[in-house]
Amino acid sequence: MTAFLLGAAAFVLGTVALGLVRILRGPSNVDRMLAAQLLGTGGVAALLLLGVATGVGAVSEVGLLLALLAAFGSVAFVTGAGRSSDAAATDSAADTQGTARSDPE
Amino acid sequence: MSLALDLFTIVAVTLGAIFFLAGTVGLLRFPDTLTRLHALTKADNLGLGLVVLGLLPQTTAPLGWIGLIAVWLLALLSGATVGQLLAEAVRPPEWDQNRTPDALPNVPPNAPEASSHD
Amino acid sequence: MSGTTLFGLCAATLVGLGLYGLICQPGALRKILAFNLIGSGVFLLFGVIAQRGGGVLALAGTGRDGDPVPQALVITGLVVAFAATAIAVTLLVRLAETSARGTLEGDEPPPQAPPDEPRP
Amino acid sequence: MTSALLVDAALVLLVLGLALWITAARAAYGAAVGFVAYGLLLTIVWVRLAAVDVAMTEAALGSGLTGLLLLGAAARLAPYEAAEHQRRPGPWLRVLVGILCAAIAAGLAAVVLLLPDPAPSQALAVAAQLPATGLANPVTGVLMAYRAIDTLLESVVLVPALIGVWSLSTEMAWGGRPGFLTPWRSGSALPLLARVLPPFGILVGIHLVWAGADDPGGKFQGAAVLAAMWILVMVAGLREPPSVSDRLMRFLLIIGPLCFIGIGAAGIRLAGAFLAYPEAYAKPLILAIEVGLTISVTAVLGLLLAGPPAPEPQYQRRSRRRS
Repeated sequence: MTAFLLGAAAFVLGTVALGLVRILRGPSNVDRMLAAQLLGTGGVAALLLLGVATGVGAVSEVGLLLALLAAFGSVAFVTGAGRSSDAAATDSAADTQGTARSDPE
Repeated sequence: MSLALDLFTIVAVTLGAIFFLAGTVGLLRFPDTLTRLHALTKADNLGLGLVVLGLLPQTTAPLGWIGLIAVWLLALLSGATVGQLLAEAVRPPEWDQNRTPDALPNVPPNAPEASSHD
Repeated sequence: MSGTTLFGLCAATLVGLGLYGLICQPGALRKILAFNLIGSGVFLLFGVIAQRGGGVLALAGTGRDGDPVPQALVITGLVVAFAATAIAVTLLVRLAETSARGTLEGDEPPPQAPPDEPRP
Repeated sequence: MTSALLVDAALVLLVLGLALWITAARAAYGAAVGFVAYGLLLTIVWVRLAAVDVAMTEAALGSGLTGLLLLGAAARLAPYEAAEHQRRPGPWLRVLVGILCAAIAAGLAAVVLLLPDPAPSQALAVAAQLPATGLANPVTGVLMAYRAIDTLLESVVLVPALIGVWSLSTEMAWGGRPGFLTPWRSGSALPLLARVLPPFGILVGIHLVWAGADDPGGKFQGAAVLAAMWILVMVAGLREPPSVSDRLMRFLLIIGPLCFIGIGAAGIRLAGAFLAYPEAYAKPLILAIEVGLTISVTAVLGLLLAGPPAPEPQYQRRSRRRS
């Protein structure tokens, strides 16, 4: 059972890691935030799996903290976006890959 | 009995992992930001939910159960809110054109209004 | 190779990466980010040492492992690092507001001297 | 244990990849988003290193609050960013710096690989002394007894840090309310979250402080969660940040260090040394300090994020016009 749970944790981590390609590609910062959010949920799942697999108590409390503050990144994101609208909508022209494709929005 | 519970764990955790995979594929393959947001919520709600469900038989104390379920409920709450917030952030500006700050209470039907602002 | 050693090597790489960013990135906010990378690398080194030091506890048969002294130091360090980051960020935002610059390099005068603060 | 090693390797690759992104990304905003994810991964790393107390601190401070701080700053600084790219050092200089940094990393890696094998440890000494404090969580024991002077200095240094942030206001704005946390839009889901989440968050925060005596947790973790909830309420516009000249708030800022110093000084008479606890009362005294510190650290963390006092916060003007 332990091996299965550890394997599942590695699988979930690897999967959401693939999602981090979105952080690289963008094109908009909202997409990057989405990838970070997915990593957040996947990280909580991997953490719970790891905690049960290795028998470390109190891991569910760490997961609880992460879930409690999971929305904070996005809250900061949208409040920051409201402050300077150009930062949130699209990247500055400096972004290499963002300029190549046109923005979907 | 223990075998059945283990089997239940394996099935539920595997299903949850598949939902994480689906969410990632959607995040990578869907064409625009709003559809990607939709993919994300599947991983948030079902992926984590199934993993939590699968882990329940492996934790003994009722306190552990409460903790695990609380994690999932909190993730549901923040996932739903984050979906709304990010969707508002990508809303095209032309949707907002006929809205002045003074007319803010008249929001489109897809945005729940928290008008009781004290 | 054990997982602990792997994390130790990761910490060493983080310090190197952060140092590179601190020197080569021109933007001051990027320097703050890079400095936080260095900090997390150093904290991880402490964590690796704490994990190794917990070996004696496993021999003695107590439940928790990990040397609590480095762990307590890291907790103190994290809080102080957060406070330092907050000061640095506030200083930087203030600098940008008054001089319209996001860097610390002050060779030429700012393009124009904006008013000190918008009047209410 | 190979599957455990697999998890560790995946974690390390992820952490390094994100660190690379934070260093190399073109726009600071993208780098700050990466930093939020990075803090979350470090939390898992700390759990793998059997440091659950640190993992909790990292989850609350490193990922939650630092992310808020950096994303806010990146948004404020974005207009000034375009000019910075011309200031990058030339390619040769970058290669040189890269080689030197790689050398430093390699040196540290060598140190890690050559660590002495029966690792030096104070864990047994702590375990032997821990019963005298009446606590069961060794990390809390170290923070409150073994290295109490460290913790005292840390809690004291947070107050000058806040004064430093406040002193960056303009003369006209002094005495006003902090101005960093301007709410975004009123018609969003944010006020709902700020009404539903804080009751749970406050429960979890107080639980962490209370349970920190015996289980993982403690005042810093609890205070970070409480501060996060306070900030959420302020960002959503449900409550204004307190004015910096508010007497009650200033008192709350220093009550923790005052409590700590007072009990520490009493230790000179009662137990023979500064910060020594008389053994019979060790646990209640430590608990009193923890409660005081929780209040002060919560206030300091929240106000550090709220920033220096501003002349008149934008949202005040906005909400006044609306009402």
